[in-house]
Amino acid sequence: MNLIKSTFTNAFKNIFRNKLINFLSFGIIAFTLLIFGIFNYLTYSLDVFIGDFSRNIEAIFYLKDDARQPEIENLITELEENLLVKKVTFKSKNQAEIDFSRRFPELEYALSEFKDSPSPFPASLEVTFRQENNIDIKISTLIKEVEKLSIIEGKEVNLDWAKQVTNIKKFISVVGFFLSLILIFISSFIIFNVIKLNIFFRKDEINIFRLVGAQDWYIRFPFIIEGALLGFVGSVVAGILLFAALKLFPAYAAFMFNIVKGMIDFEDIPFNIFIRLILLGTGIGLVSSFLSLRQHLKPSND
Amino acid sequence: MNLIKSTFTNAFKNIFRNKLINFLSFGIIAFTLLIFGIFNYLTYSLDVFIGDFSRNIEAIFYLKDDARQPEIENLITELEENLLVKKVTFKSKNQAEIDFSRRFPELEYALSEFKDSPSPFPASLEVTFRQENNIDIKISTLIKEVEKLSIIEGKEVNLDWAKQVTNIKKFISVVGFFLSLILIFISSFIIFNVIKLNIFFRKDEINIFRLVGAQDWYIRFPFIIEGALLGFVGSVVAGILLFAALKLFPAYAAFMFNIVKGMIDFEDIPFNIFIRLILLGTGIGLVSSFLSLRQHLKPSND
Amino acid sequence: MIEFYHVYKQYVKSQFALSDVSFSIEKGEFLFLTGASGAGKTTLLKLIFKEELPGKGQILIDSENTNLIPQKKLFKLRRKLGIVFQDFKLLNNRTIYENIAVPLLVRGIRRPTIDSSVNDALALVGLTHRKHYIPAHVSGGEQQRVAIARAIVANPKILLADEPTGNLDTELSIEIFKLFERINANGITVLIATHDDHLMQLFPRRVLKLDKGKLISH
Amino acid sequence: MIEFYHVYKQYVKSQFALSDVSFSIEKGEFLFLTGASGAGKTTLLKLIFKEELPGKGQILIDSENTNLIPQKKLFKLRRKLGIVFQDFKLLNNRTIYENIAVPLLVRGIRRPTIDSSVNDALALVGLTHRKHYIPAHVSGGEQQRVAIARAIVANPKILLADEPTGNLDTELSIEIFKLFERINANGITVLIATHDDHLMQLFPRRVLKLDKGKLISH
Ligand SMILES: Nc1ncnc2c1ncn2[C@@H]1O[C@H](COP(=O)(O)OP(=O)(O)OP(=O)(O)O)[C@@H](O)[C@H]1O
Ligand SMILES: Nc1ncnc2c1ncn2[C@@H]1O[C@H](COP(=O)(O)OP(=O)(O)OP(=O)(O)O)[C@@H](O)[C@H]1O
Ligand SMILES: [Mg+2]
Ligand SMILES: [Mg+2]
Repeated sequence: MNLIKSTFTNAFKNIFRNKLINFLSFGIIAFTLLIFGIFNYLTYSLDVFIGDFSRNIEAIFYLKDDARQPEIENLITELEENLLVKKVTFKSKNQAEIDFSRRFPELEYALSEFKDSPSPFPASLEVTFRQENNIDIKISTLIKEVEKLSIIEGKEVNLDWAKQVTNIKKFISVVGFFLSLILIFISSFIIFNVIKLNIFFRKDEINIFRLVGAQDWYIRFPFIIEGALLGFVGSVVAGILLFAALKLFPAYAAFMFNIVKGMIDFEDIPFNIFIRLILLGTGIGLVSSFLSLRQHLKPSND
Repeated sequence: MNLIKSTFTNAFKNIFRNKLINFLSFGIIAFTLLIFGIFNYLTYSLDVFIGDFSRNIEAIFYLKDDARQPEIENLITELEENLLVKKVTFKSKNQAEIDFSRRFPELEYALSEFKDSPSPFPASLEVTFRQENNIDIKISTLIKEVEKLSIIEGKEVNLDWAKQVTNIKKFISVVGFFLSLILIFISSFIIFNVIKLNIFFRKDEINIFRLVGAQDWYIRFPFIIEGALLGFVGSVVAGILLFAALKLFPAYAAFMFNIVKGMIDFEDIPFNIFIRLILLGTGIGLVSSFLSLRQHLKPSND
Repeated sequence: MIEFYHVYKQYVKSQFALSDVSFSIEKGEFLFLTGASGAGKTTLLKLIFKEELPGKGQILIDSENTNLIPQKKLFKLRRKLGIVFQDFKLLNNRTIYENIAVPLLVRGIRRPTIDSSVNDALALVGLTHRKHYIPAHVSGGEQQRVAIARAIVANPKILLADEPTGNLDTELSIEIFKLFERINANGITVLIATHDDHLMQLFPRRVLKLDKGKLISH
Repeated sequence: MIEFYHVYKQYVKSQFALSDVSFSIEKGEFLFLTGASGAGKTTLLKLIFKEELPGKGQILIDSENTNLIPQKKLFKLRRKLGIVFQDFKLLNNRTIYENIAVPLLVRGIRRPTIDSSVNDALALVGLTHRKHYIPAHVSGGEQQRVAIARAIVANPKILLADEPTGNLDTELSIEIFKLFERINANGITVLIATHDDHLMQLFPRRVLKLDKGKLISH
């Protein structure tokens, strides 16, 4: 009991005994984890951003001018009952014209020509699909079936584009994963070497401890604690810096260039990232000090 | 002469004598500079990307249907002679229709209505301005003047958008500068502390050198050389890694998701970045080891 | 208590630091180990506490063959021993008090017990007034006495001292030797490596004499 | 050559490591500095080579007041001296050869000259066969001899030796002292701090004796 207490005391004292190297390594770890956090956050926000785009796969079916109201209503009901479909909206010829001029205000001049004649735009059904995993093929089939109906004049589908977006999303998460891996590797490498340096630095001390009868774990324990603590404190500081950076930077930017304020809206920093940072930092600290010990704290005589 | 040679020899030998710490610090420096290089490159390519957009400020003047040919030609000549103007293009009513359907293929259905009647779109003059520094106001004035002419029905200008883009560009370069500053600061901090650690590590050695009659600069010199060399080698390695990353990553990405290949075209890595990296690395190494020495290698007795 | 059977030790090829050394020390003995500089005294001591391994031969400490002690159990051997190192081996980032407390700390002894033991040891070597100094801030002889205090503080079964009075004046050396005698009187085996012929004459005991790695008298 | 005028040294309040020490050593003298452990011998030597500064008083080396030497010129003073440190102060990441070469290297002497000087010094202390070892791999006495070789290798004007034979057997100690005598015969001033009464009797010279920081005979 007393031995364990003394070991802990020893571990903490050691950290302060080697202020310099620990301060340095702690700074490096915080820095690496901060970069990690920033990349992580960027990946996350790109993910959210792209998610917004890809959530809706839409198809627009243009109706023939001579399509009758019951036929149209029939189709709407049918589509609404389909499990793949999320929403169906009917757009009349007039609505289409209004929407068009709203969407392309530059073409006001072009449209002004037709002001008096009836709307040149066809009525349409806008169908939004539910997007779950890989039901794209079913949706494609459904779209083709609807298209063949006699009241449909043509269609417009953003399915290809949705696929592309999903791909980009996948690509970005792979890049993020890749980058995270590299950064984790670098963090581990640094902590591993810091512990190695620490062991090297305290070689004499360790040897003296052994010579006066210290058990192996009594010597190892402080290093493990130290590694974990370095990782932990480093990640907490990185988290705080990340938070500060994401909060302060947009404010600064908004102040300097208030036009682009909306562009860099970091409002929702997921709490998740902090937890991940801290777990990661502590874990890296533990594991790499453990490995470093195993490799470098070999007994002198064998 | 011989003293200088011996000093150099000593400096280089020292680097190998303290392999561990130098390897570690060198790795950290390379890493920091790599991150620096990546950010630098990203800022650069965003810059190029946005530059493409903002290069052309355009205005489109819609002509009244009853505008006569000589009047139009007069205006064109006048504009072409103006120093602010780069190019003037006349677009007939038919051309406008073709361009429209090309630009908005989704609206094919809408347009098909008018297939037989004459084109509903007005003829126009597309004017591209030269963009040099801050001549926006002059351009604005010119546009207002042209607008007042009797043959002009309306105008469409992307000047506001161009301003916005210029702002974004400015914003990004500020962000890049900001980030670079932080990274330079961190690199310096690390080298500063590595040298400090090194001095600390060799305190006894330095003291012994002093006691047997070494001059101050004989002791300081190896540290300066060492700092500069660390920075230099670190930046060279960072440069190589950056090059490899920018070359290999798109290849890897293209292999994995061949759709997005165009998106990440890193073809032209400016050689500039390498030179900047190396100068920066060596400079940081020199300056921070110099500062570290001044602060930490004080004579023991005063 | 300590038995050497045909022990050889070679650090580098074709040079024996110890060659064919055999002797045995009884429990409770007090004896000297002597020999010229480089004769192998420190090497012999290092073999006893297994900082070095013999090239050939067997070493028995407390009837236990040191060759057979696994790394994990080595601390048990070391806890039987109190060692004064020729180069002191003090911890420079700890006070003298803390240095002397280390052997007790690693044994998990409680603070109050540690405190009284360390203070006793400090008094025995006459360093109570230097308690809170770090080793770098005391004289060479004082450092040597710290090393001695650390060796005896944990009540070892065997005391090994390598040149324990090299930095002490004659008067203090005699006092330290008297201290070793008192410790020996409590049944502790004491083996002292020394060059000091004068002191050995004052304390006539059995002498192991090494010459170029060979035991020439025992 | 070495003059002390009412020199005081205090490391901590209310305790004088040296108090009112005055003496003078002529060029070419050979003398001893003695006193119990903690008497102030090492402190006195440190004041000579300005590793410590006196609290009060003046110290003249070669007629130069050390108090007035600026940091930038300190190396000139140090180059007049050859010093054997009580704790050797060897560089552990260099071989014995390299250790002995350091004082010559920092003076910018050419390689061939260095080589012959170092080899001569190695021969004088009997360590030619240990040339390529690192200090950690030789015995305590051998390390001490390396320290001695380094002190004499650059032909100093004054040789200061702090307990230079603490780790050497009597025979070798006498030899080292004879070496010091030969060096002294070349006109070099030699000041040796030692506890060894026996040796001082064998080499009867002037003795500076310290007691608790006070010079009680000179
Ligand atoms: N840096 C220091 N800080 C505080 N006290 C010191 C310092 N250095 C020495 N002392 C004290 O000053 C006194 C004289 O020390 P010094 O080393 O000069 O003694 P010495 O005569 O060389 O002794 P020894 O024979 O044991 O080497 C000692 O009591 C010592 O504890
Ligand atoms: N680690 C080592 N590697 C190589 N040779 C060594 C090593 N340690 C000691 N030696 C050599 O072995 C011989 C015996 O050394 P040891 O330290 O046992 O001598 P010693 O009797 O203690 O001498 P001293 O009285 O000078 O301390 C010496 O010649 C020394 O140079
Ligand atoms: Mg020895
Ligand atoms: Mg001393």
